Amino acid sequence: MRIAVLKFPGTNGDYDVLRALELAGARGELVWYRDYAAGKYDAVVLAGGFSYGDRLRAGAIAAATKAMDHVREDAERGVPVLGICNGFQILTEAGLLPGALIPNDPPGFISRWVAVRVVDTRTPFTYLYEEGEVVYMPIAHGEGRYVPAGEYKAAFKYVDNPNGSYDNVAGVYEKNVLGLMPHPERAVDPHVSRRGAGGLKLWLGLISWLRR
Amino acid sequence: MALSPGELELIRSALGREPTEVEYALFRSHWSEHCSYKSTRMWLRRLPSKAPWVVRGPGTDAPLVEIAEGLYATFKIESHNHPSAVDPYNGAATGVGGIIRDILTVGARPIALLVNLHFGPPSHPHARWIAVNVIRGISDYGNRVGVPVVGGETWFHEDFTYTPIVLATCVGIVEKDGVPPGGAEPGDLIIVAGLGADKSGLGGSAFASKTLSEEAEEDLGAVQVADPLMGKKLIDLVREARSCVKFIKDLGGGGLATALAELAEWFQLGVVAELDKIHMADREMGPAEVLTSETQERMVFVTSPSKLECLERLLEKFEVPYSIVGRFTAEGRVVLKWRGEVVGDLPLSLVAKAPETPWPQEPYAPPPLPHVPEPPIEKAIDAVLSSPNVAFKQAIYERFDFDVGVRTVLKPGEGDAAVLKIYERGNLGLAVKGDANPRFTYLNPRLGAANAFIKAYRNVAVVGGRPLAAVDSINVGSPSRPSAYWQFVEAVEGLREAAEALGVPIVGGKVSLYNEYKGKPVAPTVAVVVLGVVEDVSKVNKAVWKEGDGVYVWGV
Amino acid sequence: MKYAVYLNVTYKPSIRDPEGETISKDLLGRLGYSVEVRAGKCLVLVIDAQSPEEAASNALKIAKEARLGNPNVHVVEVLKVAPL
Amino acid sequence: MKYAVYLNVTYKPSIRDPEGETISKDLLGRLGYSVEVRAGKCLVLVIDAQSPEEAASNALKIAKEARLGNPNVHVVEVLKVAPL
Ligand SMILES: Nc1ncnc2c1ncn2[C@@H]1O[C@H](COP(=O)(O)OP(=O)(O)O)[C@@H](O)[C@H]1O
Repeated sequence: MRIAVLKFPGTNGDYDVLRALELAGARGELVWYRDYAAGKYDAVVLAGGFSYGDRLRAGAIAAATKAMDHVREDAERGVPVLGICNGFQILTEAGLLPGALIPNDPPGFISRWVAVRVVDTRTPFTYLYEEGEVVYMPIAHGEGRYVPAGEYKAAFKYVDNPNGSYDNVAGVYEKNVLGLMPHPERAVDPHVSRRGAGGLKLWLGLISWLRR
Repeated sequence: MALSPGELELIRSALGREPTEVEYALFRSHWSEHCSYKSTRMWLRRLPSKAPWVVRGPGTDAPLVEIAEGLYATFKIESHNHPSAVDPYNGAATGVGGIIRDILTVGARPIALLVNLHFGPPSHPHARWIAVNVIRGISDYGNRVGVPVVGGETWFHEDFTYTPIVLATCVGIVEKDGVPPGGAEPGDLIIVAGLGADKSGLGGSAFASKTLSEEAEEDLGAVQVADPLMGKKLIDLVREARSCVKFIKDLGGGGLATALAELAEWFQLGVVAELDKIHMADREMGPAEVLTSETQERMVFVTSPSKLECLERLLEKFEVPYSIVGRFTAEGRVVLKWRGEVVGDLPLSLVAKAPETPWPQEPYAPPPLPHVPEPPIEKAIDAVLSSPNVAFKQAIYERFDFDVGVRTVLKPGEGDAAVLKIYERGNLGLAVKGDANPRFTYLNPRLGAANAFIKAYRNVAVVGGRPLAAVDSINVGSPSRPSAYWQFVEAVEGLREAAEALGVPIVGGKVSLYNEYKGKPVAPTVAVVVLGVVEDVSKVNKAVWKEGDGVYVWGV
Repeated sequence: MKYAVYLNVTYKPSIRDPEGETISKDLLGRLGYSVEVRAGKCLVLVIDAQSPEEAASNALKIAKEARLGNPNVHVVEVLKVAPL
Repeated sequence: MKYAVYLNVTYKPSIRDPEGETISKDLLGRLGYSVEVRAGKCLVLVIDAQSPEEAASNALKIAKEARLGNPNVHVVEVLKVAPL
């Protein structure tokens, strides 16, 4: 089982994802964006952070790299793809997920633990949750306001909308590709998490999905 | 700021000739107050800095404190007051970047930032403009490089309306064998990596050794645009570079001039530098400018020729521009070349340190305490709780990603100090907090400084931390002002007394002088950051209460 | 010839602009001004072309190909073309 | 009459612009373009005035008073004035 954790210049959640995977019982592989090749990995995580310093706009420059062509190829083959925070922004910019993430309303970066409802459990990442289950995860972003463009399928919704997202959307998916703004990798270690390890079932889900 | 006549005379007589233009630039930069601590180091020497767990004390880019078998913590504080007055956004951001790079020099992973912010009253438009942009600068930089801002302190006082005090502290951890080993030899290479040198920083350190008057358009040279993307690449690079380098240095105040001088002094070796080899963003630069450019987001690596390839591979992977600028020699001289020609040649002994310059001191009697009315208790509670100095700081710390790294056990607002989990060692933790109270240090610099120390110590202790070490930041007016110099000396004395009484060594610090606006010095501000170890983070005290809990008051 | 083409990358009018609103309300409003504000990003591209019109249309072509705006939410407009 | 005054708040030419550099190198460069880019903020202020000139000068006055740019590092320039 090979889980790639994709790193661009400016990615900063890479080691956090590796640690979450470890706590959930798996080993991830840190892959520098120029080394990513389609067909090698069973799953790929686009970690959070600020690829290319969020210049132009969050995710836009990373989305135009060759690495994302490879991720697209893998995604079409059914490889589970997860984008967290900046990873989600990259997936929408690259067209792997519909819609866009634009600056928060009210404006400004916001760092806060929030309640998130799991609204769809038919993904490789959410199927261990109960439908409607509320979990706590932190958000830390300046451009997380979801704006749909046509059809979309929400997987997570905020209980209290922190950023002006359309219909409280916190995460969307398309088949085997999921993106979300909250940080499930930061809600695994019990000493650091608030109100339970809300992200743990996502990682356990992915791992058991790959093992099935 | 020019060299003093005495300093010039000293240089002339040691060389037996006039210094060249490039040599002059080196002295001007490296002997500036900011780099040489010439007015302060004789006093700072008095601070206790030793303890069995202090592996490396003050005097280098960053100290090392053993927190567990084979694991070190490092932390350091930086002031960016002048840049933040002129360009609050970039001034604060580059301050954060600079303190992170100090931590990188010992091969450490930066795991936390703390900020001590002192602004004018929020009702004043200029003070608010500074505050909003300083906070945005810290947020944009810290968040982008992925180092959580886990705590701090914010203070409002009219003295800081035009001249804020902006302090950033970075904490890092490093395994014993991750520290670059040192041991440079003749023939080893000196590599500069990061942004191309430009003129944007020229005179920065000299600028920090000057007072502010009006918004000075001509001081622009000292303002730098922050580049957190490059800052982040350097963090990633250092994380993998340990086996390829012997030594790492920050290129900070004083630029290459200070870096070369310090390298030569540290290893007691000569240095030959080819200044035209350095990569430049600005082609129009001469040797003196290259030598003293303070372009941020650069670091110096020392490596042996046999490990060069290993380092170059990483520099290329992370897309960090670099140049091989010089090498160590067995002759005890600092030799500077430009396009093959020697433009400077100085004996090591002369470069090392600026002569110390103590200034006259004069105590001042603080004004009598204002009469404090005794309002009805309900009103008093309102007045205290609505004071910006006491009010909730959520609006500030929510701008900072305090969870990245997944170590923050006690987050801002949850306790008196931040607690970080050192998961490399199970449930081990670090507790950190920085405190200052300019009002106290104004009324009595000595007791005020001691109080800041003791408050930070208490904050670490009450969450369950055992204090191990402290760093301090002293911010006063021009040293040529006897009352300001006296404040500085008294503050050092207060810190010494507190450190000795508490048994907590001071392993580093920063002095910022010339904090004045239109000839009026700001209230002297002494911040102390205390770092302690928490044996088991699952037992940390959180500020969480429930109905029925008792309230107890301890102490005098 | 070289031209500086000034592009404005801004949100479609249908999308609320909280940054502009905040500047209008918190910054200008506090000073007593009642001024509507919209915020966008200005990108200046230096383009080699025969005429200002050609420079503008080349800049827009590049903007489209490189997605300087996200077509889902942005409009990209030329504000000014200046010979260099 | 109402005018939309387009302001560009950008770093002075002598100051580095890391955002423009990244867009030029990592985005346009990758697509094969060699185009210099400078990035700034475009603020559109809706101003009541008698003439476009008056609108522009009022907008600049407001920008200065509200410090929409930091005079130490930014220039604020009018790119366009359009009647509404
Ligand atoms: N500028 C700041 N940045 C981050 N956290 C801050 C800042 N100012 C205050 N805090 C946090 O807010 C909380 C309260 O701080 P403070 O008012 O200094 O408390 P105390 O006076 O009890 O030490 C602490 O968790 C502190 O770390």
